[in-house]
Amino acid sequence: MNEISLTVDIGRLHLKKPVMGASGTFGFGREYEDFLAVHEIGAIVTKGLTPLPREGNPGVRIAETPAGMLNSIGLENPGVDAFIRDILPKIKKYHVPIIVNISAGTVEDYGEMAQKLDIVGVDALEVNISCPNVKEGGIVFGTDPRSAAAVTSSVKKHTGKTVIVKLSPNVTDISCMARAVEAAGADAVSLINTITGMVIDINKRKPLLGNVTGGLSGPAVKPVALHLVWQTAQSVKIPIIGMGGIMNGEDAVEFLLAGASAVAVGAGNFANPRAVKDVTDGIEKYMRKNNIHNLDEIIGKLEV
Amino acid sequence: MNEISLTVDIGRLHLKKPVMGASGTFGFGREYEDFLAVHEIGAIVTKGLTPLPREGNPGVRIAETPAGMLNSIGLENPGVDAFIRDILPKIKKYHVPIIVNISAGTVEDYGEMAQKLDIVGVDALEVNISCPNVKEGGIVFGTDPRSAAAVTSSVKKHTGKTVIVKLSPNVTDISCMARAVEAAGADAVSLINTITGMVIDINKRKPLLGNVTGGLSGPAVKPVALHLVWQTAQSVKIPIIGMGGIMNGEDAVEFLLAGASAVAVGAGNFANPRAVKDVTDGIEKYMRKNNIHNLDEIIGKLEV
Amino acid sequence: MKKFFIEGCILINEKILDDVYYMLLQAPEIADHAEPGQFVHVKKNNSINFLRRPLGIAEVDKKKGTISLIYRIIGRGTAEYAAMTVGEQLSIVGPIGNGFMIKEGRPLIVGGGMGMAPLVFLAERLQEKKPLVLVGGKNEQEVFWPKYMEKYADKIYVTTDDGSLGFKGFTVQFLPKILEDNAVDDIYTCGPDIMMHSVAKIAKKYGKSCQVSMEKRMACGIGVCLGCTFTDKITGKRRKVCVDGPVFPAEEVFDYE
Amino acid sequence: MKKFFIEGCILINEKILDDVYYMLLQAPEIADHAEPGQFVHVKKNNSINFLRRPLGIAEVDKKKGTISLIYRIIGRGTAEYAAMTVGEQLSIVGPIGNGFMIKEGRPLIVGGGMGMAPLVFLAERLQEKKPLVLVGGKNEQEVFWPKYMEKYADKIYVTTDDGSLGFKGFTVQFLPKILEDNAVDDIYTCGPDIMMHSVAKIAKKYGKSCQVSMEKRMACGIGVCLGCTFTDKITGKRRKVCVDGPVFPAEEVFDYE
Ligand SMILES: Cc1cc2nc3c(=O)[nH]c(=O)nc-3n(C[C@H](O)[C@H](O)[C@H](O)COP(=O)(O)OP(=O)(O)OC[C@H]3O[C@@H](n4cnc5c(N)ncnc54)[C@H](O)[C@@H]3O)c2cc1C
Ligand SMILES: Cc1cc2nc3c(=O)[nH]c(=O)nc-3n(C[C@H](O)[C@H](O)[C@H](O)COP(=O)(O)OP(=O)(O)OC[C@H]3O[C@@H](n4cnc5c(N)ncnc54)[C@H](O)[C@@H]3O)c2cc1C
Ligand SMILES: Cc1cc2nc3c(=O)[nH]c(=O)nc-3n(C[C@H](O)[C@H](O)[C@H](O)COP(=O)(O)O)c2cc1C
Ligand SMILES: Cc1cc2nc3c(=O)[nH]c(=O)nc-3n(C[C@H](O)[C@H](O)[C@H](O)COP(=O)(O)O)c2cc1C
Ligand code: FES
Ligand code: FES
Repeated sequence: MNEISLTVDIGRLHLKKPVMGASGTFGFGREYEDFLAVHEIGAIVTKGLTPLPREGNPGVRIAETPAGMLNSIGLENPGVDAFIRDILPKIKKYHVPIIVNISAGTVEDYGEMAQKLDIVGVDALEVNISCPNVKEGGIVFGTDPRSAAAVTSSVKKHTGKTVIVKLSPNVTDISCMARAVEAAGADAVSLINTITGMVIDINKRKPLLGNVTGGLSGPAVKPVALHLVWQTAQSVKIPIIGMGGIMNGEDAVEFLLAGASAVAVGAGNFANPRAVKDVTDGIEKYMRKNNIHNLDEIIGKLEV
Repeated sequence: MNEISLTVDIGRLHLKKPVMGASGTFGFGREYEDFLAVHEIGAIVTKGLTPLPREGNPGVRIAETPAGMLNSIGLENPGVDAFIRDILPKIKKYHVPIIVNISAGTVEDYGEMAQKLDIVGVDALEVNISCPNVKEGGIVFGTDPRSAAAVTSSVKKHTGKTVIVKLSPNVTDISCMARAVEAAGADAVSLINTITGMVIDINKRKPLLGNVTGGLSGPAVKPVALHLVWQTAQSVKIPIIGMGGIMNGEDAVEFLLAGASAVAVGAGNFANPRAVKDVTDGIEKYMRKNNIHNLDEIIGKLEV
Repeated sequence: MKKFFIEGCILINEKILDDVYYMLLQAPEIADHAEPGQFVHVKKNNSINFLRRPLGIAEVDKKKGTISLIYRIIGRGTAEYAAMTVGEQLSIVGPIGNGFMIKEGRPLIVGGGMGMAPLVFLAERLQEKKPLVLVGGKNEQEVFWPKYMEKYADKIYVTTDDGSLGFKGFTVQFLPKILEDNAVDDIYTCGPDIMMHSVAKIAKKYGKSCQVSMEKRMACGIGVCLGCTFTDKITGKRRKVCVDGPVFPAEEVFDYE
Repeated sequence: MKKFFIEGCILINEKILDDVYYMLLQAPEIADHAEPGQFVHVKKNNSINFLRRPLGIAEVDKKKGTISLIYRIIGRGTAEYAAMTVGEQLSIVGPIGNGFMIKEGRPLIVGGGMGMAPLVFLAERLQEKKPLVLVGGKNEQEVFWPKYMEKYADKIYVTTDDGSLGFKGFTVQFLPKILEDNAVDDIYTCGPDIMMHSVAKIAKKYGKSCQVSMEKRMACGIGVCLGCTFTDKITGKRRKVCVDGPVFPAEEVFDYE
């Protein structure tokens, strides 16, 4: 009986497991120490960092929705400098790839952040051009192929790390966005970020969220995410990190079959803080059951 | 104590109640006779008709998803002529507005259908430019403002009925679509149609649906639909018929507050065949509780 | 046919085999109107599952106002029903569809797997006609159906894949022998598609009428969603499994090469 | 502080007032480690609700390995817990957060509404210090808390909005009198924001220390989502209610004009 291998490469990034904690839902990894062996997971994707510290959005930031949730955190974060100074040294110890998620308001700022993060301990950058919860930057880059390409080029120019561009689902044609960032040099794409949504408090006659709208994630969006991953896989050759509503191994296998080389768990961590491990174990169980030894035998192997 | 009025006007269409059965989920109305008083509902929106009869898509057409479902019916319908000949005479008797949902492959065909349906018994047309389940026509018109405007003009030219254009959520900027059809003469818009999605059978390694992708609807999409209705309400002056995941009166009130003048219940009818009535009663209950006598006091009254 | 939308109180919900359950429900409106071959479309209230599930009506007691369902745990819907307890309410839409047309002649009932469930009710309805029953399954255990049928059937033939009970092999292998040994006029069948197709071909060969009960994924169960349609082989018209069926004359459903 | 992720078996789940429930859970890991003011983040398995709900730990019995929760039905989460039956498992993450810091001086516990729940556990911990308790509610019925607290408190003052029990008025109207009549050093409070804010102001005026327990909507409950943060009035730093709190010195939370 051969061993089962769960390793996969995303650009120059080597993952021992194909499952990571998604940006904004996994803190800086440490917070999950009580629930799983952080050093055994695929990768830690940090909370989105910005050039300067941000307090995020005012008012209520979380709303539960059917089979999902809205968040309008608004990229609260300590800023890239504090991350490098205070946080990075503490999380290096896991010997797990650290993927740093970055957002900025201008093409230049993206480049500058990339340069600052071109240091030991950072393994890859996830370039967030798709946050629906901030006005400046974020999603404006994520809905226009030319801006997305400009951000990608700027980041690539300033880093030797693997560059993953995180795409927004809030577009008419994701293939076009994916091709634009591929052409601009992205090593991989990740998707989906959250879908813009809204909940209203009918008694107060006001939006429930302080920021009016928020980003939808969780199982509710899974069919949408899966479709976008599949569509992207038909359009580009670079690897895809798939996410959106993944709760268990079966969900993850769907994404792998659709063409994702690895997956991330977001809101699922909140319902089940052991989700990253459970998803990984679930993939392995599926492989064992189906006598599959290597992820290559699954990735993109959907028969259409 | 004043009476509560639930009436509302959509173009020249006068609705006694603001709740209708959504296209493709309400048959031709008759099918709900065992569950509710069909003559008391807001309106019947017919299954989508096409110039010629269609058998729809092959294979599995229905998949359950978290808090929702995918369908890939593919506009199975008897064709517009059979509708006029065999079905319309039978459903006139409810004395409830009949809104005929139409789809076609060319701008001219839309116009021709509109002309055929410019007859007694038909009260309004809902122009479907957003079906994600058919290749020809449908969504290609719904993602390009110029095509959408062309379809709208063509329909308007051929009918004296109220023309409602049904918008797709699968776009980067719905305001732009809504403004285009408003400028082209639409009397109202309805939204959302389903969001493209996918489910994979990991054992067969195949898409679960025969047509690979399907349209997502049900409570899962409600936050997305509500946001798009709100965004559309900021962009156009014509009335909006809101839908997407409505299951009860509270859901409906959210849509009204966001700017919808009326709402439709789609997949909710499958879980609860009395949903249209329950939603209507729920709105009335909310009005009673809050001492509201008229829908104008709710519609678009979200405080942001 | 009028459909009801009611809450049915669970009176019994017990495991009768590994993953097969028997549920008795208080549902007088359904019991009063149900015909063999019809089904109910059910849902647990506050369920994590959005859609209803179709289950055949297995038994009806008009006097007590009860119906029973016999179901196998397949996925998250049926698993949820299995976990429900006596006294809980199940939301029911039904009875739905066109059941079996009761023919004049000597009946033979052929069932496979959970397809047997609605055939129990059919056997009761046909009892005066002394129906023959042919039931197949993987092994002795799986063929628990005779205990529900024996009071109505003239004779029950059993086949098992492993030969642990009755004839070793598939029902369709044994079917010709029954048709040769007995005077049978009308075949009523429900089970896997592939089985029903073979039964239909054999019926045709022997000149017997044959009705089949179809399974399709359903969203609405009331004829509006068009999730369950197929093209009638005779008329070329589109038919809905939920309301035009689930029972159809075999010729409308199957090709005969 | 280590958090556990366990299934807790429900031992008691009973209504103690219209919409208020008492739930006793077998949860030895939580019982062993819990401190007063901490909370658990709970979820029913196979729930229609996606997120966990935060509930304060109201009682702890380390020997028996149990904890209790006292909760009011507010919406679909708490309604679901109220419908759960003895023997069912509740998924629990906890104990979470920084509880009350136990100070040296004479304690006064001030609670309003369901904010009393974690204060029961606090009263137990403080019992040697002969705590005073001030509890307010709408009417006599709503003030059922003394029965959980009386064994630990030196004296319990009650206020009701309608005067049906104790002082007629709000807790904060009565608070100055307690502070004038008694030697109190440290105030511990949990309840509606507006009440805690007033308590904090009065505490400051009388020169007493004051700790408040905050409520915010939470997604993760473990410090990763940043759904529950606010700016510390003292340091200007961002704090997380879930893991940095829910208990904070009042000065870090409130403005004092
Ligand atoms: C008319 C009719 C009568 C039936 N009678 C019985 C019966 O008496 N006893 C019994 O055990 N089973 C019966 N079935 C099959 C039963 O409906 C399915 O086993 C059940 O829907 C599976 O649901 P699930 O949630 O457990 O499985 P899942 O696979 O989790 O279901 C996912 C979705 O697929 C649908 N689905 C899955 N399998 C089937 C299937 N075989 N047929 C139709 N839809 C399916 C479900 O309804 C649901 O919408 C009948 C089916 C039909 C169409
Ligand atoms: C640290 C902490 C301890 C608490 N301890 C108790 C307790 O011991 N007893 C008790 O009765 N209540 C307590 N609460 C409040 C309790 O969490 C809410 O009443 C509960 O979450 C409401 O959930 P629901 O599904 O019933 O209401 P819904 O309104 O349906 O909930 C919708 C969403 O809003 C959130 N939400 C609604 N109200 C609140 C609230 N007041 N605080 C935080 N989130 C809210 C829910 O968690 C959920 O995510 C505590 C809250 C916090 C933050
Ligand atoms: C509370 C929260 C915060 C998030 N913050 C970020 C972020 O800072 N940067 C980012 O790129 N994505 C962020 N996301 C998006 C997730 O990384 C992920 O793309 C999305 O939630 C879809 O996955 P899911 O359905 O598994 O949650 C956030 C999501 C949530 C729920
Ligand atoms: C089974 C099914 C069939 C549908 N068919 C049509 C159609 O023919 N024409 C159309 O415009 N919309 C069609 N729709 C979309 C609905 O009318 C509605 O826009 C959508 O389902 C969102 O509402 P809901 O979430 O309440 O279902 C269909 C939806 C479903 C579920
Ligand atoms: S299940 Fe909807 S038409 Fe048959
Ligand atoms: S609830 Fe997520 S950080 Fe506090």
